[in-house]
Amino acid sequence: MIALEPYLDLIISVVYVVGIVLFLSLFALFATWLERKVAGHIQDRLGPMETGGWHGWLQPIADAIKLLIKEDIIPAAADKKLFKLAPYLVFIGSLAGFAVLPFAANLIGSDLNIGVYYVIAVTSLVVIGILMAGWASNNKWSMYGAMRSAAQMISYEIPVALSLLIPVMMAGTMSMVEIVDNQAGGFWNWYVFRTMPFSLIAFVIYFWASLAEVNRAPFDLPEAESELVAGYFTEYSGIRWAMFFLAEYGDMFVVSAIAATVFLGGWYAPFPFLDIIPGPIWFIGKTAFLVFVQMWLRWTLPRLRVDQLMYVCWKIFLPFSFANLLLVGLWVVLKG
Amino acid sequence: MTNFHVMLAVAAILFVLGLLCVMTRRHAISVLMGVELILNSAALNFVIFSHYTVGNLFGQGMAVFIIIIAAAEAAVALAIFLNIYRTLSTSEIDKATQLKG
Amino acid sequence: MSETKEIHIPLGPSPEKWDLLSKGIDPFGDQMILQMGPQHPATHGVLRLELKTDGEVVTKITPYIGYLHRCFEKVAESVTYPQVIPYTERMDYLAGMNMALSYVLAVEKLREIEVNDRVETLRVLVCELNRIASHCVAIGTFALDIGAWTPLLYLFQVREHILDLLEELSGARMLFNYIRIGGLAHDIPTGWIDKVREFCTYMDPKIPELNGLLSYNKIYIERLAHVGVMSQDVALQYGITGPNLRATGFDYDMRRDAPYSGYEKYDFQPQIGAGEQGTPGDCWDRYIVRVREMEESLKIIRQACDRMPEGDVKETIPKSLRKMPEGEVYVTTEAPRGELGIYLVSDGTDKPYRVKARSGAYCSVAAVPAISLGGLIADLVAIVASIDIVLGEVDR
Amino acid sequence: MILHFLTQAVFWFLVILTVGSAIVVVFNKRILHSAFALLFTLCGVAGLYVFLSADFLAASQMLVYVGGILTLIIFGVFLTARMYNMSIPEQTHQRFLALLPVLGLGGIIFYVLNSAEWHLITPMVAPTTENLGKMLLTTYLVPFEVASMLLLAALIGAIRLARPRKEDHDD
Repeated sequence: MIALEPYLDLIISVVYVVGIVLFLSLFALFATWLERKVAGHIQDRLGPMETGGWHGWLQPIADAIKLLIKEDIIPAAADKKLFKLAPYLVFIGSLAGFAVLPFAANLIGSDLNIGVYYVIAVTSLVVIGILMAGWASNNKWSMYGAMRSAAQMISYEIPVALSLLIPVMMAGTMSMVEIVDNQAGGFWNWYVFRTMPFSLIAFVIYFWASLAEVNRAPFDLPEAESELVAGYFTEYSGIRWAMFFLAEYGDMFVVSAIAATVFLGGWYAPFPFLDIIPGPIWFIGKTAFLVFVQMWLRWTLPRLRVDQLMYVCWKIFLPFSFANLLLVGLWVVLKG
Repeated sequence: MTNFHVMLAVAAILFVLGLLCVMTRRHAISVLMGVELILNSAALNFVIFSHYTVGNLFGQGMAVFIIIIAAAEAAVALAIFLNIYRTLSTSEIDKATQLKG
Repeated sequence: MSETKEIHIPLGPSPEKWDLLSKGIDPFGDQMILQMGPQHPATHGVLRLELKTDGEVVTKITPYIGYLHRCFEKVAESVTYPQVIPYTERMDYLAGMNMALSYVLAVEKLREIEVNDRVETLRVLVCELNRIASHCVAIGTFALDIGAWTPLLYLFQVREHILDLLEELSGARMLFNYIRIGGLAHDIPTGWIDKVREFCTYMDPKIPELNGLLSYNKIYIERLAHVGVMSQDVALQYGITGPNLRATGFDYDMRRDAPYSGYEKYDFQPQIGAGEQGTPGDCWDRYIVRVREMEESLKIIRQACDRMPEGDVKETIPKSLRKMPEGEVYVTTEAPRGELGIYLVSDGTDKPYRVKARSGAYCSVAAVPAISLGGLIADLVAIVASIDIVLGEVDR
Repeated sequence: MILHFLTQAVFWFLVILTVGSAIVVVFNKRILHSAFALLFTLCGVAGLYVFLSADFLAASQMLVYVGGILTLIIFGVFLTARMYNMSIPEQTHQRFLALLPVLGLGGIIFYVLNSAEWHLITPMVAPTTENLGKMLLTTYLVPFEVASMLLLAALIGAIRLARPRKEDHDD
């Protein structure tokens, strides 16, 4: 009998990685269905109803198959190497965020002691991937989309990071698991409700700024259909387009999951007696709710203009974030 | 050969390549990229030595400063290149022979 | 007249640069030629705008039209007078009734036919219904271009009701061929007026709903106020008519000022833009004028339902149109996208010698460069949406 | 054993990635390809930092270099060339002349590297963030503050420099 002991870690990691990729794909599939359903019901219609019987639940599978067998078109004048590479880069940037999401106390890819910082850092890959996609497409609309996207993501990274620093300061650690553990024991211990109103402001700023960072409405300028056709992925089709799509929904999940982790108590139930329900369910439930809010906003609000977008970031979010950070710092110093 | 040697070699190669880039390329931004390579190699060296020979965090602190300086340097350099391009409509450093725009 | 306010153009070049820009001189260098259309989601069909952009700032715009040109005017010369009607409806396919009305009135004026009161009332009724349907599309696609998807679907529900009504009446949903020379194709079905009344009750709460959902949305106002300001001078120079002209604060409506088809019998108020949220004549004004016009149309529809006189709708349809009097006539009506003028020359045969259509949307397209220079691409999208063009009417 | 093997495989992968992409950076004729190759060099160096148990530094490298500097560089390329020009080509010069000192210097470095006697210790692997933070805010507080002032000055200077001149743009 071979001793399994030395390989156990390895096996667990491999299983986890495979699990995460599967989860991401399944979540993206579910999210496309949910998005259509949410859009449909907000717009007083039903959304997909035919494929697969009950409320068209097979529709995402049909879409996935369609995308997989669709012709992969590469424009003749595109920079082929970069054109092919870009979707994977974006996808990796989005997937890497999943490594530190704590689904439960012991269900986490890697409890890095720089967890929050790591997530902010790997998002950078997405920016480069988008710039690459936009430039390699050799399409002016794609280029516009990429430039807008890069400018937007870099700008909004600052308020996002500053708002995330507030729970980090309160917890005194950047490890996701420890941050969540500090919020145990009921919703009044969640960071969003502690140090009112600073952390609530931080949560709101984080949520809005992260909407901009993952290019969701009302900040979806990079892919603004009516202005830039489809932004940086105008020229993509088939499986490569699906990669961008997966990345987008993955990003939606990641930013919502981080909000759930650092502000909304992660895997803990709002009331201690509800802790009999397993942690991952709470975690995914909270995240799914925030994802739903993102969809809700998308189908309700018009889109901002590019200068208004920058105005909101630099003149509203940023000063508030800084003031917020300072006050919470003071609070932490005075209290402990 | 240990990882230590390999990493030192990587740092050295990065430095040499960066130097070559600075010396041979004409486009101002290529030169900047060469400088980034050199800075990276220096930071890597600091971290390697402090990790393997001293065991303290001095090298990492130094690397943090290098990253800060690189950021400042890139911002200013690009602003200058942009200005050069605007006034002289060239981005090749050899052609930017005058200080007055 | 309303007072003028200071116009703020965000990020645009300074006013002195505008002169240079309008002459096509490039004061910055590094400009990019960008083809917006004919296949672009925001050009409402197949309009092509050749843009010169400096970053995101649009510095030069050249509209190219003709991608939907179907030779309406030439075709009209080779078919008989009644056969032209379906072609007119294909101009502005969103408001077929209004298109046909203009042509039919022209022929009637040439032939000196006086239609009876019932025909006139029914024509007003269907035209106003069609106007609401057309404005629904205009506002819906406008919102869509600003990034708000949802209002489009709500407005299409309203439009669906109207199309159902008109389908019951004429058998077709968009290209009706219902208004005929000297009358109508047939009388209304039994109970149709009650259905129209039902529609009015259904429609009443829809406009406040739309205002709550879209009109006074902060982002929407921010996007549209002060954007694409069309001054009255510009509007008059370019021959802008219809809602776009009224949005500048110029109080002019064919239905009131030069009534046709018995519009003088109805009580309604042409809506003008007042710069409520920004400058008079900006995109938001053009939007809100259309919303309020739908309310006014609803008023007219109610009055038409109430006063619906008895009569034979085919009473005055001429037996033969083989011999037309020689001469020329020009008739204009207030179509949803501005004045539709039909200029008709007859040489006495059964076919028109010349038909010329003067459409509102054509003039609106021409004015796009004048009002959007120096704005951003996103503003240009808003402006193109706000002037509400239908390429079928532009190109004919 | 297998874990060690895998770790070494990842290590060598990072080494090859770093060096290989750095070669592309230097020798590729298209400047944007160089810029995108720099991405992999930077990522590779970040990976090597992880092997040196400098996790905070690795994340900083990703954040500042990839998210900040590289994006700036790519924007710089777009802004100093017509951005719709696909192949922003570039001539190199003095290649052989430059090779001489470069190879000489490289030779010296490698000679020293090979011949020197290194007094190595067994490296400790521990989270560094907390200690690094304490270090930066106690021992190196003054340099740290100076660095932040430098950043601020660079920021303002860059904005001042990159702004269109008065005679270009008067609003």
